[in-house]
Amino acid sequence: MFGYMLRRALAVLPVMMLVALFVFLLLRLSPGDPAAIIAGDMATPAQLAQIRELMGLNQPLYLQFFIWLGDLLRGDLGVSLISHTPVAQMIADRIGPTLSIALLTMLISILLAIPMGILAAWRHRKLVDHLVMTFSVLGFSVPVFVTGYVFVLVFSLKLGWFPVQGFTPISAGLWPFLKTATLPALTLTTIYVALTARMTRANLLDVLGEDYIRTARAKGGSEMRVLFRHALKNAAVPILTVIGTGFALLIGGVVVTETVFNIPGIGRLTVDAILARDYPVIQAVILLTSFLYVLINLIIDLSYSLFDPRIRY
Amino acid sequence: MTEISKIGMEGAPLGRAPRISQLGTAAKVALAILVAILLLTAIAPWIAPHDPLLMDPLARLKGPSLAHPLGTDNFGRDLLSRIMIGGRLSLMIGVATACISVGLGLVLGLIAGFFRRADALIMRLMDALMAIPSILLAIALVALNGASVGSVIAAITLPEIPRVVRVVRAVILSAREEPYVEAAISLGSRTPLILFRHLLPNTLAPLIVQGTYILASAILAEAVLSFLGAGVSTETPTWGNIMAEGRMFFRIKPELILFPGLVLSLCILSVNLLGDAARDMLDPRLRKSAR
Amino acid sequence: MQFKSRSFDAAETAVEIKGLEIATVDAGGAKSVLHGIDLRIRKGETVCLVGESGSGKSVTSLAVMQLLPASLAVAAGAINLQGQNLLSLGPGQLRALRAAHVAMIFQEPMTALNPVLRVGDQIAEVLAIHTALSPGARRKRVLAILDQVHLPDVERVYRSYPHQLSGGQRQRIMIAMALVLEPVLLIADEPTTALDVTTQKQILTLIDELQQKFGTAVLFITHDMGVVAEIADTVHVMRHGQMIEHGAVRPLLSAPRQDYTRHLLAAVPSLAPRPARPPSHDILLRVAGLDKRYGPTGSKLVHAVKDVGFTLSRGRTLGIVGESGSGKSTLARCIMRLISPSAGRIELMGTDIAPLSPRALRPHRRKLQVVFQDPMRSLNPRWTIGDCLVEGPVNYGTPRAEALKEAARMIEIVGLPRDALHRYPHMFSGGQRQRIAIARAVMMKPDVLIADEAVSALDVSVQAQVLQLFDDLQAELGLGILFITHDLRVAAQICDDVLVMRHGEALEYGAAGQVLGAPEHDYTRALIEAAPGRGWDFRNFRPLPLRLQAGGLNER
Amino acid sequence: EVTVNSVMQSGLRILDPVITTTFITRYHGFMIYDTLIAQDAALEPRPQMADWTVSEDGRRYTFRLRDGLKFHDGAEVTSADVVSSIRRWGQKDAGGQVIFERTEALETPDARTIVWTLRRPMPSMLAILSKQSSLPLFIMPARVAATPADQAITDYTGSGPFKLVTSEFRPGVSVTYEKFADYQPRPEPADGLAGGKVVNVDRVKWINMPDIQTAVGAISSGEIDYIEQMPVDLLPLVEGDPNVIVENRANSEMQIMARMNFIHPPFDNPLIRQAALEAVSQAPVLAAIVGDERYYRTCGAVLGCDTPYGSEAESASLTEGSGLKKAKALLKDAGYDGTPVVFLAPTDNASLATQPVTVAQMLRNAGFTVELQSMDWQTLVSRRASQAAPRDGGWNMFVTNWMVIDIANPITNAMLNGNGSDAWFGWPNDAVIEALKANFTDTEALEDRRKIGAQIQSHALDNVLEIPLGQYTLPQARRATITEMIDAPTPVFWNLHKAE
Ligand SMILES: Nc1ncnc2c1ncn2[C@@H]1O[C@H](COP(=O)(O)OP(=O)(O)OP(=O)(O)O)[C@@H](O)[C@H]1O
Ligand SMILES: Nc1ncnc2c1ncn2[C@@H]1O[C@H](COP(=O)(O)OP(=O)(O)OP(=O)(O)O)[C@@H](O)[C@H]1O
Ligand SMILES: [Mg+2]
Ligand SMILES: [Mg+2]
Ligand code: NI
Repeated sequence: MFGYMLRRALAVLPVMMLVALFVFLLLRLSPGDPAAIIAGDMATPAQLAQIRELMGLNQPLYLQFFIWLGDLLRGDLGVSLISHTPVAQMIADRIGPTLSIALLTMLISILLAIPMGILAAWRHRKLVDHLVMTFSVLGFSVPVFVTGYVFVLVFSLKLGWFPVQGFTPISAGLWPFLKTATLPALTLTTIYVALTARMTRANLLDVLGEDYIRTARAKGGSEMRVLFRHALKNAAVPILTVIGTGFALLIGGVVVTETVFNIPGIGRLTVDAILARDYPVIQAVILLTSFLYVLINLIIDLSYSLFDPRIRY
Repeated sequence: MTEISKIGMEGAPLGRAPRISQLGTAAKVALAILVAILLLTAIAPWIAPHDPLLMDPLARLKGPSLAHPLGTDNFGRDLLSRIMIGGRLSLMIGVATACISVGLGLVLGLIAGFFRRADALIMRLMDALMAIPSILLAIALVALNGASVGSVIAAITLPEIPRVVRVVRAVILSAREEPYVEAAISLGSRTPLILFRHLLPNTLAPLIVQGTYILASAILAEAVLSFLGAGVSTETPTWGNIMAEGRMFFRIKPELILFPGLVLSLCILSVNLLGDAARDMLDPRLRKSAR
Repeated sequence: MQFKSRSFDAAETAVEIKGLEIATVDAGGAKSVLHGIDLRIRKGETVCLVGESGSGKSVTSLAVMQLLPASLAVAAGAINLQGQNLLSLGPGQLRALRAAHVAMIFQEPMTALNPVLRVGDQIAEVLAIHTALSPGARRKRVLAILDQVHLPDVERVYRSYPHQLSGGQRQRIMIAMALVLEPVLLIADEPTTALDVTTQKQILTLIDELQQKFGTAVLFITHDMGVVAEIADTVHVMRHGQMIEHGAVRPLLSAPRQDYTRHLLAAVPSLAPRPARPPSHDILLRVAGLDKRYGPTGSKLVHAVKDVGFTLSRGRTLGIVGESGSGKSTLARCIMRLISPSAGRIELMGTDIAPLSPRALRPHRRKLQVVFQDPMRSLNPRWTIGDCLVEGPVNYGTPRAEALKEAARMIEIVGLPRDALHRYPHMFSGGQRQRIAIARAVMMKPDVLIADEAVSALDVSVQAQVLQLFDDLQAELGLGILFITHDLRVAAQICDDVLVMRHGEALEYGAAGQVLGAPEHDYTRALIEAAPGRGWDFRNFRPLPLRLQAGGLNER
Repeated sequence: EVTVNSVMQSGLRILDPVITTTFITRYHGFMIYDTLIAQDAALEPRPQMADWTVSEDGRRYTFRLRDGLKFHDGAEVTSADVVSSIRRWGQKDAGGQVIFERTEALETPDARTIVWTLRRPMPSMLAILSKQSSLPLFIMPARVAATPADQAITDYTGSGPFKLVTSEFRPGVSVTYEKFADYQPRPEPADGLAGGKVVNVDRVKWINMPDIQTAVGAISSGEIDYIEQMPVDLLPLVEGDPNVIVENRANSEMQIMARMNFIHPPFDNPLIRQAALEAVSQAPVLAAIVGDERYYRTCGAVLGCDTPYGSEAESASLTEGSGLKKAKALLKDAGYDGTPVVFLAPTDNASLATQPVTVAQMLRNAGFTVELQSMDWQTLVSRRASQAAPRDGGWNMFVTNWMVIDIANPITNAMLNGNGSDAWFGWPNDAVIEALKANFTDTEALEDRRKIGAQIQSHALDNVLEIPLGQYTLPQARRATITEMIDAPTPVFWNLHKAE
């Protein structure tokens, strides 16, 4: 088990290296440079060139890459080209909102989606099933920002239940946090629930067709017992997998909800940084989100054995 | 005897071409909607009431009228015409993304699934690609290449490829263990024949499902990119940028978001439903257990 | 042959099925699956239900459990369990009845046990549902029943997951689970088909023993006539959803009234080895010192085949028998060069093909063809039969049109209509598909044909036809056949020579009459002794003359 | 504790007001720094940290710091700090550079006095030192001002009425200021950016909202107090709301203008530039970006309308949209061969997204081939710096907005540089305009300056140094609880009160 964990953890390294290289190349080969935004509207070409020189943007690419990589390995993420704030600090400031909303979303989604999926699979081809499936497909078909706007209009402006925008960290208390985090999380939940409920249903349907479910029924257990004790645990691995890979989707969605609800999170930070060509920030954030993704999936991989004793490492 | 050339191309395993009559009601309705949308967008240039680019800023954000059945947008352009024409590009982006990512993913997946040596390399690359949040990758790519249709398609396509590769690889890995593949080897069939005629057709059903899913999510992704300011120019209307541009007016003139949103949702809904139905029809196992 | 001959006339009825009709409830209109079944089982009685595949045996048993799949529904009839009509009970009442009064053992013990729960807990669950025992008491009861089904080290078994147990052990768990509440009726749907003969024997004995102890009525579904002869009190024969004949076991086996029953019994191969055929000296295949280790998966290295050697001559059949996992398929795949052997020579008509590269191998491939166990999976479901048949010849340069002409001839030889060429595999029955697979192999005009469990998936009547086909083809084409099977009856019927494998080793190798008639090795002997119903000559509806009772003659 | 929550036009990212011309950084400068002298509501120079005297010959300016001026770290403000600040600013600011060209000496006879001697009199000296746009002259501690002018400062010790709360600075997201208790306001009442900067709130928080709709929702719900730039299209959302007041700030008008690339075809040909100018009409451009006539007007003056030197001469085709025929004729005369006009269009900048689209349409109507290339604003700003041919990553045309007060003076109007590749993007080589500007600098009388202004207008339009596309204002919105806000082009947060 330990050996396997170690091997899996080590396998993360080449992937992260590739991500790093990829992101670096992607950015440095792109037009547009941060010197322009620093210089502002009235700068002359000569001033631009001077700023570029100062920022080290005129060095050969590979040199820039290795300098960055070296710094990275020493734990130095660099300094924003625009605001001169250390990138590590920027990320530390802004990871909280994103992570707490992402986790809240995952929580709500799992609490909603799994029962929904179970219900749909159990009442296969009945009304509930059709309702769940319709909802799932709908969840996919509406752009996140539209959902966000509608939620704001209804729950904040019309009903006044939640603030329109902003974010209060959980350290300021659970209730204030929930007041600001609920709407963004609910907005994201629509996609995530759609994905997870569908997957739960599909896998549960597979499992419900298995012989051991017939055995469980033959024992005279109630339907609840059959569904939860026998079926769900067997369907858990693929469902978990979807929850893990769905994390990438979540990050994508977070970028949009952060914009709509004005949440100072990582997603917005990245978009701003991309639009401003703030290379150190973009590189660090994408590397970080990729790392989170890999990490979450690693944890999920390792947790498989909790659900399925046949998987042993 | 022309069967051999036909099989594997038509994607109808077990020899039965899927028939419309086999579809469920929901899928039939979906098909009808999709065909209607396709038809309308196909002939849009001829039947659209106005030039979708023709501006009249002095008559902007007007409500529905006889001349402009859905009203006008913030440039005074006819919303109905824009939605009709916009469908062409949105669908084009969707279809192109689906085709390219499925095509490339198929090739890479086949290679990874069949040739052990290439497998590790390809899969590590794909893992890396998967790990980068796709929307961020897409924004970066669009910023990189400029906001042209081509770069939007590339940006949406790239993150989808690893998903396809994984599906194809998994199918190939399990299919190559099938006795009929061993039988083919015993019959002296060469690798290309086995790869393309025995293994490839197995990937069809999952790819159709994956393809429809990609198609739908590409249309959505395009909308989100426009929302974040990295979409195609307003000169080439798409459902996505019509909505993204209209979002400023969400509370003033919600039609700007609602109508394109409705068509988009209907379209995605239909594609998804059809994808599910196609899977049910193509996968004999699912057909039996009546998903 | 010792049949059961207890009388149940006085015994109380455990369950009675009357006029049971079951139909599909598809949108496309109802199709009747069972047409009026009558069946009565009395306490302590073992009723065997036999019949060809698809005749409705499983559906009948599921109806009694009231666990019919959603697409099937009872159209008429009654199922009375101790006076209660099951069909009129509500879901709650039915649940209370299951396990407590009727219990079931399913065919495949791996899939019938929940893979993610400990087996002890799975048994204890039955007690939790139906009794008010405390967890401690439940545990004690479970350990007791595990002991009763003769499982070793019950504490460990209690804590194990299904995949940590062998097939036989898992089936014992199923039996323990079914019997823990001492039900009135035990239904067993092909409980031993997945097990090898020795394990099967143990399970059958166990069921019998427990039945004696608890007085349970047993409904036993099987297609193995040997098993029927071994355990049945009463036999019911089904066909096309109807009960066509029933009666006490001995009269039914010795004097079947219905043609169909007669036909079914006649198809059961005899355990007596076939008469020896004249030897041939045209050696097609010579295998020597063949060794196969499966690469390091994890840290374990599987030594699947150890130093095996034999020769196969033109026109003769070499049987390879052995329990599951003994390396038979691995051996076949090495010879086919679907995998590379770790060591050894494989001389195919004088050339050693073991070290050849795939490219160098190609010209030799057509001399060597294979027919696999599962005919559905060995035919590409997306190809027409015509395409399947011509694939090989076209690969070797035969013009397509010519190959098709040959295919048309071949398809008739294997007893299928010509238009079969234009159809797809799923449009055929299992037996027909296997004929197609054979035709495909024969199309290549091979010298050696390997049949890996080629008839195990077929029911006896179909199996008999296919075996006949092998025989005919061999006579006509002079094939050397390497016939892999775990079924001694089949081996006896078709093989000239037999090689017995165990744990990858060749234990015994010699003429069939020699190996099966006078086995030298204890293992071979145990194998033969475990074959059920070996004292009965089904074909001739009479006990086997003592002389021919396999494994018995020389000693007795 | 009273906090004013404001949504400003963009997120604050750069904290050095000398290194960038970005609006938001300039606003930030006015929060934490005081200025040497300042503009009142009429944009006239007034004493702020210092008052001044000018010698008879107009060559020597003596500034005297008033009492009690302190930096946020408690240190006294001395003449040395002022001189350092002036020198750093003077390297970057276009006006400052002009002054330094004429500077004979800049001296500090004592800790409170600065004497600035010029070689020649410079009539616009005080106007440049007091201006609030582009780069205002902020006074920093000498140690901070010692930072090289092209390197960003990292010490944010200021001299103004507010202190930066460094720990709460989130670049691009939010920035918080708190009242600087030791700040000594001037005794007289506030007037424009001059006068007593009395702070009546404890904290001011600027919040950046990437989606302006969110801001409008938030001001309705009372979550924020102030929106600097209220999109006119969204006015209906707050118009009936007595709690939200929408108003124009004085002198906050913007000018939209299109700029062409003088070094590549087709716009290297003056006839074709003129054709473009004739082809364009301001009304649609303005309608598309602003929508509500109350907030825009046509204006053909390169120096802006209602400014001291602005003239609308020769711009009828722009304001009336009557030049289409002439445009076609000019194109024909010029022998335009259909060379595509590469028009850069930003997609992520709301205030600049619509103009290229409308202008492109009008150019096409006149017979131009236009290739509208969409990109994000960053790509645009770096791309417009490229002198390469349009198809090799260069460009032909783009649109941008200026504050009218920034372009009202020909000396500071970047479009009026005619010194070739040193000029602003577009790189016109125009000796005439340079001469006119030199003339302007040396002229003092308003009447004469007006005349030169008119000459500049006519030359600029003849040579099409830019195409003015009209003027508009974005109103500000505040909760009714915010009172006594100073009406100035730069939004400032002293003087105002917030009712609970
Ligand atoms: N779920 C179902 N839906 C519709 N028809 C079914 C279903 N299950 C079984 N049948 C049909 O009922 C008939 C009897 O099937 P059953 O499984 O009882 O056969 P069996 O005698 O058990 O065969 P085998 O020996 O292969 O197990 C078959 O014709 C089959 O096609
Ligand atoms: N690809 C493989 N990798 C590792 N071990 C394998 C592989 N294939 C088979 N084995 C192992 O080799 C041994 C022999 O397997 P093989 O399939 O040859 O048995 P068999 O006699 O054909 O059994 P059965 O009667 O069940 O078909 C078994 O222990 C099996 O687990
Ligand atoms: Mg059955
Ligand atoms: Mg085998
Ligand atoms: Ni044909």
